[in-house]
Amino acid sequence: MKRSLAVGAALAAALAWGATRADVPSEVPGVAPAPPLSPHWVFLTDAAFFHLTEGKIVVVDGDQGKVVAKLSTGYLANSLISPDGKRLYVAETFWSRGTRGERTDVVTVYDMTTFLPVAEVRLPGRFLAVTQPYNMGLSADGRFLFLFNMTPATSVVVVDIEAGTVVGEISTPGCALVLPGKDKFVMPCGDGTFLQVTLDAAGRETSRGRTPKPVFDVDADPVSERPATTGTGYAFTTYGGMVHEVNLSGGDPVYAAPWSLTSAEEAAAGWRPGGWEQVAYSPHTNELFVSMHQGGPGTHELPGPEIWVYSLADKKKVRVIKPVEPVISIAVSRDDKPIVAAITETLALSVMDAASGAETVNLPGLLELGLVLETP
Amino acid sequence: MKRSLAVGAALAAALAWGATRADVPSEVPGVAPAPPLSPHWVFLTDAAFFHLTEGKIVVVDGDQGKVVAKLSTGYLANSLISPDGKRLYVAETFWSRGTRGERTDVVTVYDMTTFLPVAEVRLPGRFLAVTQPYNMGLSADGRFLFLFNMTPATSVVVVDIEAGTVVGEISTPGCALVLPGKDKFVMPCGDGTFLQVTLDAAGRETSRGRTPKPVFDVDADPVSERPATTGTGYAFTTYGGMVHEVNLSGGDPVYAAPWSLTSAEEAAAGWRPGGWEQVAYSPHTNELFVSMHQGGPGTHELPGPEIWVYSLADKKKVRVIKPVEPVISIAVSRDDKPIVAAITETLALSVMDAASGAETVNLPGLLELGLVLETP
Amino acid sequence: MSLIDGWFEKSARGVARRVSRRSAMARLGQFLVGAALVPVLPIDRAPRAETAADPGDPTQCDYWRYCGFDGFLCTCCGGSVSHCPPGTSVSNVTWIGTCLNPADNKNYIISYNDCCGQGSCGLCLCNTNQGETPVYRPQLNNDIVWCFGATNMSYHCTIGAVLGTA
Amino acid sequence: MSLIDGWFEKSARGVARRVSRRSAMARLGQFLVGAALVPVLPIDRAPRAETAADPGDPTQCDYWRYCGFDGFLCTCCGGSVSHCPPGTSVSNVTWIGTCLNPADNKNYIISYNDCCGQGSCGLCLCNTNQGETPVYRPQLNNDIVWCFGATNMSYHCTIGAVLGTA
Repeated sequence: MKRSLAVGAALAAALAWGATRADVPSEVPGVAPAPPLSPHWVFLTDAAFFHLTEGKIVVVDGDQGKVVAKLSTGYLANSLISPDGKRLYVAETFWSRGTRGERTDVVTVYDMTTFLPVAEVRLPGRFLAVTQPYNMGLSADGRFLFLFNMTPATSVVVVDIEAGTVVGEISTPGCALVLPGKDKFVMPCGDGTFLQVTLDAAGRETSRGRTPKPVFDVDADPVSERPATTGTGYAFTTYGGMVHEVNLSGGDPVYAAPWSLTSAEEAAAGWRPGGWEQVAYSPHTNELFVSMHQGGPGTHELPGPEIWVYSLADKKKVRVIKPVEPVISIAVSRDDKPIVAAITETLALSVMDAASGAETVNLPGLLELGLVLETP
Repeated sequence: MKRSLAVGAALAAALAWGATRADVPSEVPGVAPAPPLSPHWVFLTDAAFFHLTEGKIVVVDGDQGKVVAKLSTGYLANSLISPDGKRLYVAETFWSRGTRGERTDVVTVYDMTTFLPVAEVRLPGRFLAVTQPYNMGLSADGRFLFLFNMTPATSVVVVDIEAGTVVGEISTPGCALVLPGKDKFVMPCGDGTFLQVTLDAAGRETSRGRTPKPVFDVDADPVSERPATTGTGYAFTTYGGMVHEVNLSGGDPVYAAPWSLTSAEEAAAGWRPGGWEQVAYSPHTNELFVSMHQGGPGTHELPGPEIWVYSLADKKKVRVIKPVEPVISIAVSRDDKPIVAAITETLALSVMDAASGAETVNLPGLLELGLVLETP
Repeated sequence: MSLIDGWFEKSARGVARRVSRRSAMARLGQFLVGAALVPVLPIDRAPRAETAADPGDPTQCDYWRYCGFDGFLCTCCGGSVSHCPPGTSVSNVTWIGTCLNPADNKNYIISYNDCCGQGSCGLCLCNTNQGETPVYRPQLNNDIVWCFGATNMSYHCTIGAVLGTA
Repeated sequence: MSLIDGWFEKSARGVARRVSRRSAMARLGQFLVGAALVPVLPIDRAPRAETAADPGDPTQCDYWRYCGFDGFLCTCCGGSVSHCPPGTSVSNVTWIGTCLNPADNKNYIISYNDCCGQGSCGLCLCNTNQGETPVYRPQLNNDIVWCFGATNMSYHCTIGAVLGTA
């Protein structure tokens, strides 16, 4: 250590002399602040299938095509951005010795101006599965975080993220995932019904109910577990190509009659939705974007060579986007100049103009198993 | 859970009926025991440069070309096999939250019959660098584990691995790595001298000394920090192609006069050692194996398209092995039918007959940054 | 029983397809049956050898027992077709499939047990999605880490043990 | 002083070479100087923009300041050439190099600070070994994780800030 101090002093002397004739000014190394959140930022959650205990969240500026930050996560993390854009919530799992030892489940709260963790809430458990968005949800006011759990008994953990406390764990036998609405959440169940759980202002269950009969036929044509979040609730695609919309904007949830993504001819040609996050919604245009491919039963995760765009008002296809290569997951920004962000089958991030479909950014090599896309 | 139990019972009934006519007998799933340790097993430590917190030790049967087991490790792990072949010692570092939080440094003791951890010793610290073998050493009797540490002040941590306790930390300013001998260890130092530290039966320092003058010229031709372990001590290669042998079999270390790996013609043609573990030793044939390439200053880590084999008794080249592709690291088994195991520049494991040089096994795709090879 | 019939019917999947490493649809998972209930049956505890009755290469994804497989083949990772690699722990909460043995043209019930407690093996990824259902019907979902019965939930690889004929 | 002269001489490395991803010689590391002693000098705190005085693309390994670089370029990871990405911490125990600026043909002293506290960035690996010495001479060794001055020792990427002319 003595040596390094001596060196430092000598260096400072050398620099003081050198600085007088420098063309490039001296710089003080530091840490860059995060740029202000843009509606065109894309958050990619990479489960890193070959190193599951060191996952990543890659934040990309979808306009500039540049990495904003890369955050390491624990095992099979989920993340959500707070409604005010000031916080990033990451649910993650660690073991005290990497892949063994004591298990710890937490929600880590990041400050979006520094991307540093500022708080942590310990969880009683969380669902461990290939990362998908509806493992975790946030109440509309941003106060409660809901985390699906499976042990394999199923439940929802309610966290008061403002207070930093776990409110409780709500048993939800036979039902999975968590889709928040106003003062409640709903969950699809194994028999095709939906469970709804209503909460009070403290996040505690006040009542629950199941739809009196199945909303969809779980054997013939199940809904995908990764719907789009629409202006009023959720739009689920089915394996076969129907859309089930759930309206959670009022009191009791309203389950609309399903409509078809395909004409009889298109269906006969095998067109159906596929991929991971296969459907996304643009609030600005009230359009639904669906990753479509031609295939049969069991192809519900095949990447889509086309993205079909529907007017949600008319339930009609309005245009087709042809991405540069088939897409696994898609997300659409919520602003008035929407972009489509897609993870392609080669795990590149492709950003397209939502209106024209023209690709504006293509970033290969970012991801190992980047399955989940979010925009603020 | 009720459902699964009901299913299980029904299934058992179905199976009891089915089993009466089965051609393939039923099996009870379980965990395989490890096969008995072979001198041709190869232990590869993979630092996983793109996911440093989840490294791996890959154990391969060098005869069959099959994976025996893959063990996950913490950050930049080192490993050693106990002299009796019954234990594997892994020095590793964890943080409580993956890449952040509280740091814990440990030696984990694995039972080689199960590859399960059976004990752990907490360390006061350890050296974090691209994995290399002489970060850690074991006394000849297998009782003391020595771990180099840098904070950046340098020291050696002594662990009584049988008792599971840290004996102490020995300050070693200006010197690095740890090369155990009988009742002592030596370390190369930044001025070209060697430090020797003598220990008592309890692993405590009793005396120390430095060679009165430099053993090698640290500016003109430094020794690589990854020598071969020979029958009597260590054989270091230098960047330029000399060999420095250190004999630790007697009382005080003996530093032999260096000899050259290359003739004047070979040196003029640029032949010199390179790679990571660039030199290995066969006790059975008393031969030194060196990864050689043609290059100039700064190429000391270039993979070797040839492996030159030397008689250590005569200090003469006796043959040349031409691996299927240039090699980064080599190890030679200690038995009487020696194999050469090599990590190639494409990160394949290549196993060759040490006498003929013929490749017997080639396993691509095993490694991400597999730098360190060991044989029992 | 109708539930079981439904499963078995759904899980008769024909030929498994091999998935490239770069496939983003790489999956974990299995689903559940109480394997602990089975040991009343006659059991072969010896390691499997290829026989006329059990043809094929268990280190390849097209081996007949892997018709409903999802994950890394333990046979590439130090395990056997019925035993987890040393250093791991076997989950007894498993997913099962029904696979046709080409040697005797019979359907066998295969238990796909996850081996857990180490990070991903990373070798011999093998994956099918025929008959998979969303996570709200977990018995047929293969995205879930089915390590519930193991010492911990860190997924390493998956085996395919014969439970009996279907 | 002779030690410093020796360093600077050794670290005048000419053109950096780019290393492919698959290169097993992928390296971390830096070496040490007390960067905290430097701020007596006139400082530009604005983000760097390409100028006639500072030519080239800092997201490429052949940018002039990276003549002695080893690791992932922070400019690909959300940082700048002189600032670590958000979410990391900068180590002030660093390695330095002397690089020739082609615009003014002067040698500049470059501070290579590791950015730490996240896992490997994994993008834009850039590496040279000219002048590297073994770890027993750590000032010139680039295998060491030089995060000693950061909040923790988990390596993410490396910056290259101008300290002044040599």
